[in-house]
Amino acid sequence: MDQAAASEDILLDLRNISLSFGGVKALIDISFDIRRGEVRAIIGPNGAGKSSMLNVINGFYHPQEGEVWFDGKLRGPMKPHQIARQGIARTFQNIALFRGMSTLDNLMTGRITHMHENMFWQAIWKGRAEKEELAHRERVEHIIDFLEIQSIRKTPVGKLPYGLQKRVELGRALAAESKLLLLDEPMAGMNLEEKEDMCRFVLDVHDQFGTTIALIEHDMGVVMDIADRVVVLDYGRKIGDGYPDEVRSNKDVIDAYLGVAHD
Amino acid sequence: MKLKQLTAVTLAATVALGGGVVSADLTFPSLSYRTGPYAPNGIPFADGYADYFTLLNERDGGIGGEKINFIECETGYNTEKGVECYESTKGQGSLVYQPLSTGITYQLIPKVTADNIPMHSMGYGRTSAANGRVFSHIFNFPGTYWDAASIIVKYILDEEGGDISGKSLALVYHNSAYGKEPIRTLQELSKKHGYNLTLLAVDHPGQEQKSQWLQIRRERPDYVLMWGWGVMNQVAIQEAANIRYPMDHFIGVWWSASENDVIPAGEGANGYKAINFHGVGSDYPLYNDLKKYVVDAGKAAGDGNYLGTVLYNRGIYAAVLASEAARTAQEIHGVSDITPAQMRDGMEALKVDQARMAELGLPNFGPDINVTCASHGGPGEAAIQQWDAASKSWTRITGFSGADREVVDALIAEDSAAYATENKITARDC
Amino acid sequence: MSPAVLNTIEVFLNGLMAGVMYSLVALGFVLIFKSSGIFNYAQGVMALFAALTLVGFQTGQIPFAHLINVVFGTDYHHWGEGMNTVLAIILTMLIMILLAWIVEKLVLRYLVNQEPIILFMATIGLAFFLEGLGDLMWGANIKVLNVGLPSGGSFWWEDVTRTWASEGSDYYGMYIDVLDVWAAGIAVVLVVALTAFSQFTKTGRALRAVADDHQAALTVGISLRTIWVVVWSIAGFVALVAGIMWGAKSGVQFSLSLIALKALPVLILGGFTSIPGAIVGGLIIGVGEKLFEYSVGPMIGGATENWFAYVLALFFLMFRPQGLFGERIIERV
Amino acid sequence: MIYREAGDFKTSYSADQQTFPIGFDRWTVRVVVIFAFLVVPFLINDYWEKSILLPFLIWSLAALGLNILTGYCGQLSLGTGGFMAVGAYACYKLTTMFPEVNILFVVLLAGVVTALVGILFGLPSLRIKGFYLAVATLAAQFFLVWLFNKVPWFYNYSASGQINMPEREVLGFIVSGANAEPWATYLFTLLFVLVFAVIARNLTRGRLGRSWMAIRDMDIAAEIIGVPPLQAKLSAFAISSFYIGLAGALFFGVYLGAVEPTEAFGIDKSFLVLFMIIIGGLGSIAGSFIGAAFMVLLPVLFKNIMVGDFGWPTDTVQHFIFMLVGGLIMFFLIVEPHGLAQLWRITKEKLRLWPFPH
Repeated sequence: MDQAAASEDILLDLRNISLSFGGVKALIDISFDIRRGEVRAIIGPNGAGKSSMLNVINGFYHPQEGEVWFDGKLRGPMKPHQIARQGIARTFQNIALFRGMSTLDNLMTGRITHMHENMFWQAIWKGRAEKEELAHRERVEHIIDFLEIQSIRKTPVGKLPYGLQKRVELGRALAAESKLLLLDEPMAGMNLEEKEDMCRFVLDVHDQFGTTIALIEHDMGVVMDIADRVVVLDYGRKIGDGYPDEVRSNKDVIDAYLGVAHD
Repeated sequence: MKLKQLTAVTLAATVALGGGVVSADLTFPSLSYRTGPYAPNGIPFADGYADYFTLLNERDGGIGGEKINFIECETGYNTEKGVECYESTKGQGSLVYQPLSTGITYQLIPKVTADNIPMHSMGYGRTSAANGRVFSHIFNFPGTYWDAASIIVKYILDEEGGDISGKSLALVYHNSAYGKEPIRTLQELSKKHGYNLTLLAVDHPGQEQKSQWLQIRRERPDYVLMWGWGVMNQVAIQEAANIRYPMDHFIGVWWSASENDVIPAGEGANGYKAINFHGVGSDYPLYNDLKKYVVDAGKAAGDGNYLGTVLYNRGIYAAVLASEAARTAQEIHGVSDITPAQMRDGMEALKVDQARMAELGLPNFGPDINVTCASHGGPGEAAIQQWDAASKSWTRITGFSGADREVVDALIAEDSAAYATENKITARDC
Repeated sequence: MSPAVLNTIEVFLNGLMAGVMYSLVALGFVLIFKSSGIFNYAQGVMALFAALTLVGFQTGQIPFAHLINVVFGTDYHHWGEGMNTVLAIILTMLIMILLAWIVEKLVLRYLVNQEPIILFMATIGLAFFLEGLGDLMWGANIKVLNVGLPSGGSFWWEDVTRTWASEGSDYYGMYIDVLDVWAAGIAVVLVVALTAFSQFTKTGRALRAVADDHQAALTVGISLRTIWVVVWSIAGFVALVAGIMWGAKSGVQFSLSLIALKALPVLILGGFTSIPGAIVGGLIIGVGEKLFEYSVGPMIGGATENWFAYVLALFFLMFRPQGLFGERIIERV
Repeated sequence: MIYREAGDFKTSYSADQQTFPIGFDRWTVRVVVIFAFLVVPFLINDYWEKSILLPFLIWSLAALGLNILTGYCGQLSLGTGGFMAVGAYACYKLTTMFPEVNILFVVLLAGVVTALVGILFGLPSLRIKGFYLAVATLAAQFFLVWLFNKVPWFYNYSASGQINMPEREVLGFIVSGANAEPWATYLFTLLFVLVFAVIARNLTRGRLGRSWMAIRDMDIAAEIIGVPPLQAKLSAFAISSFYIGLAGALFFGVYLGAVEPTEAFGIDKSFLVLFMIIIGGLGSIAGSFIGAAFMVLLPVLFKNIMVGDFGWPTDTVQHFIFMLVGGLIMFFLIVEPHGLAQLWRITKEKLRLWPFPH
């Protein structure tokens, strides 16, 4: 593959990322890329650095070394909210919904990067702000339909059961209509039925909107089913990268999962 | 729920409006503060003010044959509550207001003028209100803060044999409009007499004054003056005692002059001086009547403990002056049931000399009062009193004497002129 | 040493002493916050209430005398000559325990697991209630509080320090208030006692367990309610001590409740959950505000202490947002 | 069964988004507003104006302001008194410097000045959180009051250090000073309160409001999904201070006419407004009004009943009021920790189903 074609094709390219907290090294010299339109899974045992990896991607952590190329450009020092505006949305391992707000408002907050009317027009409301609000409401209602959460539209999310909260959180990330969607264990703590639902949503999102997705997941079955490519982390290092079949047969990966002692 | 709210609001409405009936009696409102941080000072004053009117009703059947309708309203020394009190009582034909707090006074100055009701801010409030040409409805006899500052300086002059140039004075003051009052007068006087003035502000409420008193201890000013209020007084006197400042060189204004201020410091407060514009103790014939008709008859406002204390006496004095003004108004207008406007005329023509004070059972209790259209500040006279910790009593150590009119009057003219321009008031001719 | 240096040392020392007085108030806040996450707005009023009750017992006042007299037209004020100070302190303490028990019984138990701001608001209600009750019970006049502690400048210290001044300078010794020294001593005893209590008694250990983790403490069979009563009782005791020390300076009156304001910057600086924080915070605030008032104050008109305390706390917080001794805030997602 | 929503269908998103989705509520509010504008002015006297309506309206405005900052954006502030002082002094300085400028604009400008000061003291919020943030606002509180007391320029070098509001007119009607008619000051204040209550509602229901609430509920997540924390927090500080500045200007200019910073804008005022929004309901426009009514009007009501009707001694009554208000605060918190507005909402929900609760 020549360089130009690669950059056309590659949405996110991480080059030699190293991250440490004080003396603890969380990520060591990790490089991988995410192609446009693919579902990329990041797997690994607990404490492997998966969530840290996502935090680096959306800019919550700043790696001490390495480069992040997004959409063909090298990322400079940026705040997380600026990165969100570039088109990265995510969900969180421990649900991070805005508990005091309704489902609808949570989803509308997800669209915040697309809303621009200034304070003055918002104060007046009638006219531009209302028009903008209604336009975005339309988009959000699509997502509500899509996720089948019409009945809880006005319920404060703090009162919802866990599975629904996860779904609302997915909705909030979807509402951003981002180029890259980061899902941090979207199916953790769910029963089989809920997992199947969630899988279907993730695949539907991918099919319908063509969104590029990077997800962390523990359930290997799920990962192997829905991921196009898989990257495997262990103790902050990359130990495997490739198509699901390749990774499945990778010796290091098997060792990591079966708990072979490091030497 | 809605119904409940509705009833509540209607109830408030009826209650509030119910008070609007004008009675035939002479109505004297008392905007007292028996609660809140300054309650210890508010209670004796309110008791004295109430008891004297009770006495007039019980002994004389009111003033000039008219019964007195005395209404008390609790302000807690809070301006908003004071406004509420004023508005809820003014409809009842209230003759004169004694708002007692600086904040309420300032708020009411334009208001009472518009409503044509006189206000007597006795020894507090806006000093330049002494200029009756500009402040037609505000009275602050018998003396103002600026008078007080000047009289204290004169007293110091006397003590020092007439020359205080090169001496140093320190003013410990409550960091508020009230506390800042004497500064300008003291500065003017320092130009005249050549003393050095150190200003020491104490922030509200004033429970911590280490810095100020350490500075006094370092600099050893010859005299310390105090414009304090509330807990600041007790702490200041305690600290002065702690650093062993000579208490007889420590002189407070009349709001730092009560038993409340000195008793917590115990022995240490012995010799502390303060300026005051009325008599101390209960050694006056009037108190026999008060005991007989009011206290022993179980009609006292308080439990009778405060008789003869400084602030109780101040309440009595305020009531005496108010009732004398009402009497004067009755004479001027020839009616017994006077209106607030007539009361104002009475106050403006008020003359209380020593003979009259003796008649009232309060010989030599206060200075001669002589209010005119131009001067609402009365004589501007006061005396110095001193605390004796052993007998727990105040003694007056000087006679009533006046302020340096030249300095004070110039300042009053200047400040009232500024007020008049700012508020587009044309001065009356007097 | 030149008088200027000695003066600065004097200001510094007195700042420390003032700081101890602030810490005494702040301690009560910390105790309650640590064990229940409640910012107890009523702490200042509790100090007032305790001091009022103490003086009431000492002088033999009849509680609610004014109310009784108004309702029944009687004239009662005192039931006797009053009582011994130690007995009065013990009785006051019993009243404070009773208060803690009532507060738990009637208010706190219904608000378990509420957000901090709600609990904060509940203590505001309590503060209002106690303000009214205190005045109604004991009257609003100033009361002299004397538990026999000495006060006034120390002659001994003046004499000692006078010799420090360089020859020929007009220096008359350093000032320190004996009462403040006592307060410092009492504060030390109090902190040692509290530490010993929490380290070596069963209740104390339970208290620490609750402070660490409510849920976990509950699962090992610690009764939250008992703990709350104990904590509020201790806080009541600390309030009593603070009330005695401050009341000795100014007499017992309504303004005593305002000492809580002086504790606020101390709390914020020291961290709401740390007893050493309350002490160190108090000392820093005390010294800082006194030195600022001494050095910069005269240039800008004085009376700077109230706001400078907060500016000082703010300055420290910019570097340590969780307070000097607060638990480190770890941000994670 | 007048109060119901059955049959009240929404056919558009804009209808679904309106402030009062239930028809009955909508009509009640309309009637109340019309009553407030067209009927009340003819009924009120000085007492109603100065003791009930003006304090209620002005404190509501201040509570609205603090609610934006604390209730919606989750930033605790104890500087309300200080910011009100900024509004009051800005109003005084502006109107004495430019007497020809209409008081309406002076009050608005006073709000703008306060907003700028608010931003300044809001800057530490980017680093300090929770109860600790109170320190910045407390510093503002004490410093501002001290400043207005110390620097003579602020009170035009008057001997007393008090500031007095000169007489000002709107459309030929006097709205400040002692000669203002009760209805004029009332309408002037009501206009401000109503307009800015509507604006507050608009701001809180749109993008800005959601970014505030996102910061309040989970600031890190909010930043990661694209809410700029600097902008959100500082805009909350600015708008909140603007409201509080307006309230301060009206408090001084229209309501009291003369103030002294130590007493009128002390720390107790900061606490008072905080109490209002907690007892009324954090993050609720209606709660600001209910809270202000609770803290300002209830004591007056109690006083009128106990002193006026029962004739009890004023001091005892005051003590009882303290105990009653304190007791009621605790009682309502136990019944409904999320404030009176929430209690009201729940009551309405029950009312909707009445008389068939199941």
